[in-house]
Amino acid sequence: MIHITINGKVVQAKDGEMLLTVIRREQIDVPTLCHHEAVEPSGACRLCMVEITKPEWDGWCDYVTSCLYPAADGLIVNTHAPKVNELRSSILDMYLARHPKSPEIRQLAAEYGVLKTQFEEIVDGNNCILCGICTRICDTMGFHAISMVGRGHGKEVAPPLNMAPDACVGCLSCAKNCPTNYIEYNVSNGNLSIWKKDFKMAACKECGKTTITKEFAEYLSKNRDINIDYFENVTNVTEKN
Amino acid sequence: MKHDFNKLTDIFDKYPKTQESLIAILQDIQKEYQYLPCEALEQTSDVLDVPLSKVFSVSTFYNSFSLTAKGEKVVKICTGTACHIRGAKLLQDQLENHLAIKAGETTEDMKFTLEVVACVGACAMAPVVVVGDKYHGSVKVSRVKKLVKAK
Amino acid sequence: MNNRFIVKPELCTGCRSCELACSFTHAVDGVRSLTRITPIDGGFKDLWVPVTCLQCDDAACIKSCLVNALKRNPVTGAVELNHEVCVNCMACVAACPFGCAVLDTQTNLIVKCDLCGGDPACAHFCPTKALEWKPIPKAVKKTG
Amino acid sequence: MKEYIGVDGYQALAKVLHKMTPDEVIDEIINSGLRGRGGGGFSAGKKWKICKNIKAEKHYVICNGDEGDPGAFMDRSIMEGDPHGVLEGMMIAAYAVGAKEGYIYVRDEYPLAVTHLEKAILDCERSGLLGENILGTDFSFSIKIARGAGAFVCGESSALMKSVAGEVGEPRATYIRSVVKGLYDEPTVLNNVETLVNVPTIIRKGADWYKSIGTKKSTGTKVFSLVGKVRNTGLIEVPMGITLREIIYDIGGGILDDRPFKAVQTGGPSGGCIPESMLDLPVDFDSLTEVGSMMGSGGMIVMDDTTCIVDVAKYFLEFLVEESCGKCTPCREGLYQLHKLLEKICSGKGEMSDIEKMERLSENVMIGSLCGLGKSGPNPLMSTLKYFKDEYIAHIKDKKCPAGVCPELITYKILDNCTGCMACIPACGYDAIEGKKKEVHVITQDKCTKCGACYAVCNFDSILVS
Repeated sequence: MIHITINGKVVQAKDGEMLLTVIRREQIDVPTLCHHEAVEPSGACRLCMVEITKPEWDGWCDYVTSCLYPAADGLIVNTHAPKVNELRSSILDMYLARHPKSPEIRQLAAEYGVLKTQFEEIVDGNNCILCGICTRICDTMGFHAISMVGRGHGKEVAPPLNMAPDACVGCLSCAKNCPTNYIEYNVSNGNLSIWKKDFKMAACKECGKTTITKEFAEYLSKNRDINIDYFENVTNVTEKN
Repeated sequence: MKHDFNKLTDIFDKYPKTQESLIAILQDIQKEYQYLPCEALEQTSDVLDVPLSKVFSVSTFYNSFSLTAKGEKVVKICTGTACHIRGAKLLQDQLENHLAIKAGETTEDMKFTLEVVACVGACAMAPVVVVGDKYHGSVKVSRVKKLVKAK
Repeated sequence: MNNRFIVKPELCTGCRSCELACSFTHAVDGVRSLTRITPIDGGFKDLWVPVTCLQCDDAACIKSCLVNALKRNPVTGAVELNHEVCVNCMACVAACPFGCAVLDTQTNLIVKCDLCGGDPACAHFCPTKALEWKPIPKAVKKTG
Repeated sequence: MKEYIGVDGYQALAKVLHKMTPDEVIDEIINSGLRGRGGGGFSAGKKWKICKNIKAEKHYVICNGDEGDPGAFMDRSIMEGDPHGVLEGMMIAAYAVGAKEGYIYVRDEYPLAVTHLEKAILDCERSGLLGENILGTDFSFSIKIARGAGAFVCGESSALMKSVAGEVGEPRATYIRSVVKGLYDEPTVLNNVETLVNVPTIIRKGADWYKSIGTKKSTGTKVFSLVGKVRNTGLIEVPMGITLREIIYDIGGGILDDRPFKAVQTGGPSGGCIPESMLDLPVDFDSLTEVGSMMGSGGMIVMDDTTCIVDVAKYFLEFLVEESCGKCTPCREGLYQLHKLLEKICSGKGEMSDIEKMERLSENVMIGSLCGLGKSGPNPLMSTLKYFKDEYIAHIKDKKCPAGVCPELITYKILDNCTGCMACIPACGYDAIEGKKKEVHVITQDKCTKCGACYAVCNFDSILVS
């Protein structure tokens, strides 16, 4: 166990644990857009930046992404230093210029005092903020169906060759964890479509209720050694709500 | 477009079958076909056991790869700093006007593809235009038309 | 890990006290949560069975989770779901043959029984002792 | 190969393998004061020491030959001309840190460098200088070539390592340095071509000899590629501490056409522009950094009064927007917005508040970005804003481009001294020039795109840009 100071309060942390984990455990609100516990931190959105210093640094401080910075003994962290707040609003300003229509971005920007961007708005843009949560989750789950394509300002998330991806099983994890709800999908009448690919849902033999796609069920059954019958069997309990 | 994909096997055989070889293989494919055909990407993914999405990421990330077929001759205008201040923009303007295409495009007859590249490392001869494999240094406006004279 | 749910369907009246207890225990900010236990109608008149997660040894939910959000608590033996890690892919919901992992549509979180950290509230509130949380009787242990 | 051995090649390797321990090698390099020539200027020896002291299954040595800076080409010449020097440097580094495998990362745009290096590696393998038990010792080392595929960001260490591993060259946060956790998460020494090629010489002639060249804090020599509006362009190797004036006027022979000097740009897209008032600045790592530029890999681009400084800043920003990997927001969006603002100024629509806006945004991009590309990306803008603010103001307030570059702020006119030679008429691709032989020609302003083609072909200085 080591000790670090966050916003004036001394707290315990495990050596090497990421700062963000400690900060969140202390119930301090630090915004993030590219962070998800299921995947490795990437440090892309830069919103979780905090000011750090140490007594022996002679007043010098550094600005680091807390999601990737390992806690070290004696570290003094300020999660809302003036410079940090300015950085966050500046970054949110950039986001707002690129995605002026995204309600999620507008709300977060407003929290940091940015109601309208000072930059040139991109009118025909989309709401993908390129956080990479979707592609990283897809990789972690082992499908590797979608990835980042291109680079720089023109980067986008897409399936390979922009065609319906073979590897996708329609688990919807990419769409459900998208911070700006950008990824479109459609579920109706036992059919599901995402990334221009159509799926049939696995239905309960008795009640006909559907939960996941047939492809996903088959994948799990095959790779995870689960009886396929399990997926075609829904008892009354799931009928809630 | 139909391609002879037998050559792919020769390319694959040159390298160990790991992700480390991915970029080298793609470079060889690019050299062979002047671009990366879809089928080649799919085969690469299979042979190296690297997900197709990763292969696609890599082939769109790096400048030297192209997913669309290129013309017989690729005309590269160097826009390195030295070339820029010695008038690369003007050469680009002239070439675009002359070939009636924008940078990055290919002429309809598939003869020329016009590209701007970051730096070809021949800064002392700025401005530089590379036609095919041939480097042309200190290019003047008056020479532009000669450079892309159709054969 | 010595305690187990001991269920006696013949004593269950379907009063749903266990549901209420569960719901209030897992309430967030005073708002009742979806329950992780439900007495179900066994198909015959007046025969109810409280059904909750069995914390299976070879749990399909754990196997189905591709992001390791489901882990067994070594102390209580409960299969616990880490909501921070969960990506809502619904694999566990589909995989559980007993329907004991469910999606709470209000909060959009998947919920399942976590044994209340080792002392399940539902068992405390069962008025007829149809549901009890206690050490497994020796006789059962031997054969089972 | 024979030629290389003829000039004492591989003697340094023999010396370290037979007579020196790895620690002695490292001490010698630290003592020589050799600093990384790739731009950062970190002590090469200290880097090796950290790497050696990390316990790990494997150590790697990587030579960075991904010379991405537009306007610099010295690494190319070294790899093409002295491939064995690079290999020997790598071998010594490998011996010092205990690496068994090494990679040379070369731009694919340098096919000749690749061929020469391949040949050199093959020669070494044949003569037992690479492979198992080199020169009869228990030191084993092999080198592979990794061809870069055209991405400036791959000059960044963590991006380069990803690229070597066959992945997308996105940098990762470097709170854990690559000497600790680099290629395949193993400790890795990454040095630039020029740094490594200096190593054998240091070993052969000794640290003290090396230290006697250059300045106290920046020892040795540095190769620059002197290009731009200067009479003699090309590669120059100079001792550290030489002044910019000496380089440009004594070696470079002064400005092309004797025009007035305006600025010299060093450090590539991450560097800055240095004005005339600082021409007597000694060239070393620290003084360049102090004035808001940097040594970088050694590009040195000279500009005269016909170079528009706002246009240059715009040019670099455009390059960086293009080359940004797009992973982190400040770099991807911030540089894009800076470029937009510069475009706005160059097209005459700038407002004075834009300058302040750019300054603030630049600062945030510098602090906020993930890797060196974004952190230093606003440098060309910041340094030009610092030294050439007048020119920005001229663009914004007077709507004029003093250097006559920005198309939307200038007009082309044909003067009365036009001889009517008709050279400009075919040169104009937009039929904007009319005129008869031996009569003064006229530019139809509506059709003129201000491309400058007529100006370039006119032999009589009859075209006025204003």
